Amino acid sequence: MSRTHVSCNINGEDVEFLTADASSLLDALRNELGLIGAKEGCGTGDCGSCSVLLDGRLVCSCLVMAPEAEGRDVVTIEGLAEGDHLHPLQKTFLEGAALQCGICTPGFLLAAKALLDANPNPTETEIRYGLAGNLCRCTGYDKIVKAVQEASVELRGA
Amino acid sequence: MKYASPTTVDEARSLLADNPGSRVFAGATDLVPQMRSGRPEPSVLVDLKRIDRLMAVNHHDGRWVIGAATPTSTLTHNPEFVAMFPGIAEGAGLIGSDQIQNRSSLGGNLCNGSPAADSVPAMIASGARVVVASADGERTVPVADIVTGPGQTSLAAGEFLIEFEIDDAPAGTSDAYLRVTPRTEMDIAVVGAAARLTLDGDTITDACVVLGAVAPTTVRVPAAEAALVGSVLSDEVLETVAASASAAANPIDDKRGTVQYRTQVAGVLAKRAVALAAQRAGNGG
Amino acid sequence: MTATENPTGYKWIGTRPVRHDGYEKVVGKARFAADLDLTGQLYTAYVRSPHAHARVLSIDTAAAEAMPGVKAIVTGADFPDLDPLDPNYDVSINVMARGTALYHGHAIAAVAALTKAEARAAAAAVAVSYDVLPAVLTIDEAMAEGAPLANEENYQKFAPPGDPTNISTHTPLERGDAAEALAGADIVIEREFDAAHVHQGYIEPHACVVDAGLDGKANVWCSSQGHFMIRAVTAGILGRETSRIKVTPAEIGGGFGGKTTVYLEPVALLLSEKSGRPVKSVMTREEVLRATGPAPGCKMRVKIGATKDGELVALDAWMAYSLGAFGDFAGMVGAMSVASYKFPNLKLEAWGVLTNTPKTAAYRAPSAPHAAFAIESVIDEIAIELDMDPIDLRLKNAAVEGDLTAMGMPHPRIGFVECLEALKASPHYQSPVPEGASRGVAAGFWFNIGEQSSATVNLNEDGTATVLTGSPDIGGSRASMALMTAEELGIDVYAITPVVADTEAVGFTDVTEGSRATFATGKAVVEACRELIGELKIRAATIHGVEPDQVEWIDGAAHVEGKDPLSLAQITEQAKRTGGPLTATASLNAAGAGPSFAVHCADVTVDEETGQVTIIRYTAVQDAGTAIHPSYVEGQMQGGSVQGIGWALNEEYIYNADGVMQNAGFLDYRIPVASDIPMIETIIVEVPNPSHPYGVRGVGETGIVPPMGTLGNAIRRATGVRMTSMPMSPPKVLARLSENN
Amino acid sequence: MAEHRRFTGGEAVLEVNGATVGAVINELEVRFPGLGAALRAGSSAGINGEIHAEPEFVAVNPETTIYFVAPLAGG
Repeated sequence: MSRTHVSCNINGEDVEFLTADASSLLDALRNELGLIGAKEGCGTGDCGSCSVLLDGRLVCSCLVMAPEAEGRDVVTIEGLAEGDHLHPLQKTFLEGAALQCGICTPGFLLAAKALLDANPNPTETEIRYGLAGNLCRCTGYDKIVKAVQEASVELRGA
Repeated sequence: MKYASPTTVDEARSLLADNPGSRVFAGATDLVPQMRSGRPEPSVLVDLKRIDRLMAVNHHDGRWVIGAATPTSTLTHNPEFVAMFPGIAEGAGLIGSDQIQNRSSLGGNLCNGSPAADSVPAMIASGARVVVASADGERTVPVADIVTGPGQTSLAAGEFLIEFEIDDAPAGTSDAYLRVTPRTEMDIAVVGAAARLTLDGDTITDACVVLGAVAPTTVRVPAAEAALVGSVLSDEVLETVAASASAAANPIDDKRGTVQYRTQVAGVLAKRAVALAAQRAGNGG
Repeated sequence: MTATENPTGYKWIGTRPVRHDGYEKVVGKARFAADLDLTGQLYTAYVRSPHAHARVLSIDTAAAEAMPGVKAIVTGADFPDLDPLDPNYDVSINVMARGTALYHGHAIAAVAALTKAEARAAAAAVAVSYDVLPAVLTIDEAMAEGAPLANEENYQKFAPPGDPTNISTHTPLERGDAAEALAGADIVIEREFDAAHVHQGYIEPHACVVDAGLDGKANVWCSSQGHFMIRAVTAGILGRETSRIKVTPAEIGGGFGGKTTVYLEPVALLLSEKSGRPVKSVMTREEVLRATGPAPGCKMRVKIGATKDGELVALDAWMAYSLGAFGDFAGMVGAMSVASYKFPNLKLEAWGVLTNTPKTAAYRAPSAPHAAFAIESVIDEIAIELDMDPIDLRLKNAAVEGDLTAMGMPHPRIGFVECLEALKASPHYQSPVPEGASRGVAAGFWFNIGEQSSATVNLNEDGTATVLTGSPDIGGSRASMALMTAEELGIDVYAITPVVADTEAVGFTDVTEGSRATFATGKAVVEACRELIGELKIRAATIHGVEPDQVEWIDGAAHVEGKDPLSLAQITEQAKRTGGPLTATASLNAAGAGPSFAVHCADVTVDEETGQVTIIRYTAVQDAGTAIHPSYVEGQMQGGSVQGIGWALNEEYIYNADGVMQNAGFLDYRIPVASDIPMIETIIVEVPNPSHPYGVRGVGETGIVPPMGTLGNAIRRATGVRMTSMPMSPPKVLARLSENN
Repeated sequence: MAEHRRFTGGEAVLEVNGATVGAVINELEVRFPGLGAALRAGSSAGINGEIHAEPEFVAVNPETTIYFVAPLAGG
């Protein structure tokens, strides 16, 4: 099995790891780096539970080959809060009961961050389409959309 | 399986030539699911995204040149491109979620060979060409000539796409792409239809109608185009477009739709795409 | 719309604190089953049947065993033979085929190896030869005269001994004289319905980590709706002593009924024993769809008669549920779920039918959505025929306390009428139907269940409390347990740590299902708290030198006339001096789960050229008894609604002629995405359940029952066509519209 | 349950004596061989509006109506 040495920046820290060439970035994050926040719901890019930011762009880490991360910046759910200071989205998800089982939550938070970074004041429709790559089976999306709306207000006000 | 990330077209060409069973990829959005479903792993996976030319988008001398591995979200966030080719942007913007759009490329969408590829019908309608890296140089071919059947392309072993070329839309020209899927997002076209029209006043002077997902490859609808050229758009013309499109459809029953549904809706979408393209063209293209 | 805040003057019940397990879930630290790793663990891959029905002639594992990294392989031959009457017999065969593959995807063998890739390669190298048998795929095929058997070992339940059959259960129910009442009715409407199999669609695939242990004591970490169930069934399948298996619950990433049974754990335990190493087993999404429980499909004929003024005089229904390759009670429960309307005359015939498709599992209010789709559709036709408001027609016939369900049992206090009235008065129903749209209404019912629960409440030295229960938290139940504890003890909700404890740290607790956790486990928590309060009074009496009956417990403190109140913390810090630690445990087998009714309303538009249905407004009304944490009650209503919407419009198992599922992934098994759905407005009705100290009725199940009828009725009113086949997907809608024209 | 009428010659409503549900089931077994085992193998009992999953020892009196129903699970 061919292996590659990868140097990249994850959540603000320079990181090196060895990965099988055939490994996905998701598997490398979870198995080589102990970052278990990204989840595998499907392995085919259809559920968004493994979402991370790769050079600031939202991607499904299950569809990224691990060696591709060489020299790139990766942000995972573990890097969303600043120390003890939760990101406004994390706060509004908690306060608005926007999670039930919580398996999809890391992916939704990163997708919502990417959405608000690009569009700080989205309409409900824009939020729904912006989050359409993330499946949630518990909430019916209602409270997730509202939590993103709340965070958008807070982020613009800050 | 080995991973390789060449930085030049020549380097990629050599890797492919030297490694039988190797394969190029851009966004891996089709590749990874295929590997997971049990298709044999390539010997070398050649990542094209570190080759600058394949990631560039340029507009000069009346022509757009779009790197074949460029993420579709780069195109759909380019206001100048979206204004000139709203239909191509619509197609490119329908390939999966934002997560997918940040990885998927026009080159990958085309070479995957799916008749349901969302970005392809509108590219064909706009006469897009593609520059192919071949063993001994480069050749330029119409996009319409790449896909020969489901999962099949006319590319020879070791060939890969470098960039797409699309000439600026003439005055009074616009396009549209519509598709039908059961869900609003995260779905594969059950039927897709692209139209590009050029208007002189109210009169249509040029037209191209292309259907997706209703035959082994995309299909042009010459009968619809003939009905459109020289006409002023009317309900009667649109009904001819719809009937022609339904007649041109040669679909299959599968998990995504039935023959009857696809045939019927091909007409509906062709009609709607033509009407939308006409409205856009009438607004100045 | 939110629940009325604290209508009964509670301090904590009805408030909306941040859930206790929330922080770890938003920072990515919560551990689900696939997030656990043990040193030296192996990974698994399964060999699964490529045929829907086949005799397994031979399994040759020699080549696979010789492959790199392979440490153990198990097949059906490694499992003990259970008595066919053993309650775990079917599930034992479902986790690993014995001689016959009963559906495409049925497990044939499993490999444990050092890496996932090595396990997969070895699984591919296991040579299996099959003799393909005729597969029975549909209800019609299974019930046809001379049909081949889907499972040669199936005998009809409760029937006198006979030959094996494709029928699992046959339930005829009758009251009054339906035929005569129908003959005398002013109008009679009859329709036939069908529905495809659908999956629960939880986002977390099944996963477990198992360490057999060198001392014969196995440790299992897994995600399930009940870790005591995992322990019992794993022990039962493998013929082990229950106490030699410890199961620790991981966070569960959705279940909805699909994680009330066992798939991986016994296999992983055998692999761990054989290899002497821990084994981690995680399903792929494709395996989840091919080999874990979907909900049954169905076929139904429903005939309802009514008088001119809208009295429903008779129901005559024939209902068949396709159960997959193993028998169960879905058909009987489907018949039992006919309970919303008075129907003085009733004739039901319900069947459970075997097919060579995956073993079905519970899915939120199991069996009820099918029946409600059919009955609520026909009732809507009657409303249209009589030109009656659909809510008024339902109000006229709605069951109330004392009215009989189809099974003949009278309803306890229920809130169906209150739900109908709440919808009628809602902003949604009071607003005009938007231009170009149409409005549908339908109702739903679920029994809810009680069952066994245990809870231990430990008071800590600092005056806080730890609440241990055995109920996996699938939708916010820890927050509910903390709220009930706070209300009882009178301390802050954040001074309480709710814990889902392992099988050795808390008393036996049944599966979290049937909307029972907040009801039954909550009842155990309340009982334990009340015992603690009794003890706290004794301690306060000791401290003050008075008799315990002179002590009153008010708002978190012991009050004795003429003395300063003693707070809970002041008592716990003196625990050593007054008799030792303060802790209480309660265990119970709860009866009296209050049934919950729901009524939904949707405004939809239909693209009559493409058959696409767009929901522009949706309201869900449901009786929660008492909403302990209204946000999570709303969440259950909204989540259930959207699952029902997916079921109604697009979700389905698509099989080819050989019984191979064609859409085994989240791309083509289309659960709703955010852009498919509008906001789900909620109205919580609170008709307290007299059998719970706070009046709780379970809320998890009922929300999935009304959406199918609601959308079918809205489509009918938009287009004039009655959709009778689920999913009501664009091709089917367009085909019906074309037939109609 | 309706299924059990196979054992009772079609009778759906029976008068039976017994102080507990278990005693009632024993009496039914005497009158209709096989029925008791079938009831114990998989039915719950509805008594006074409450469904009991394993009703063996639930007390009943001469006025009590027992509804034998399918075992309920849930999602």
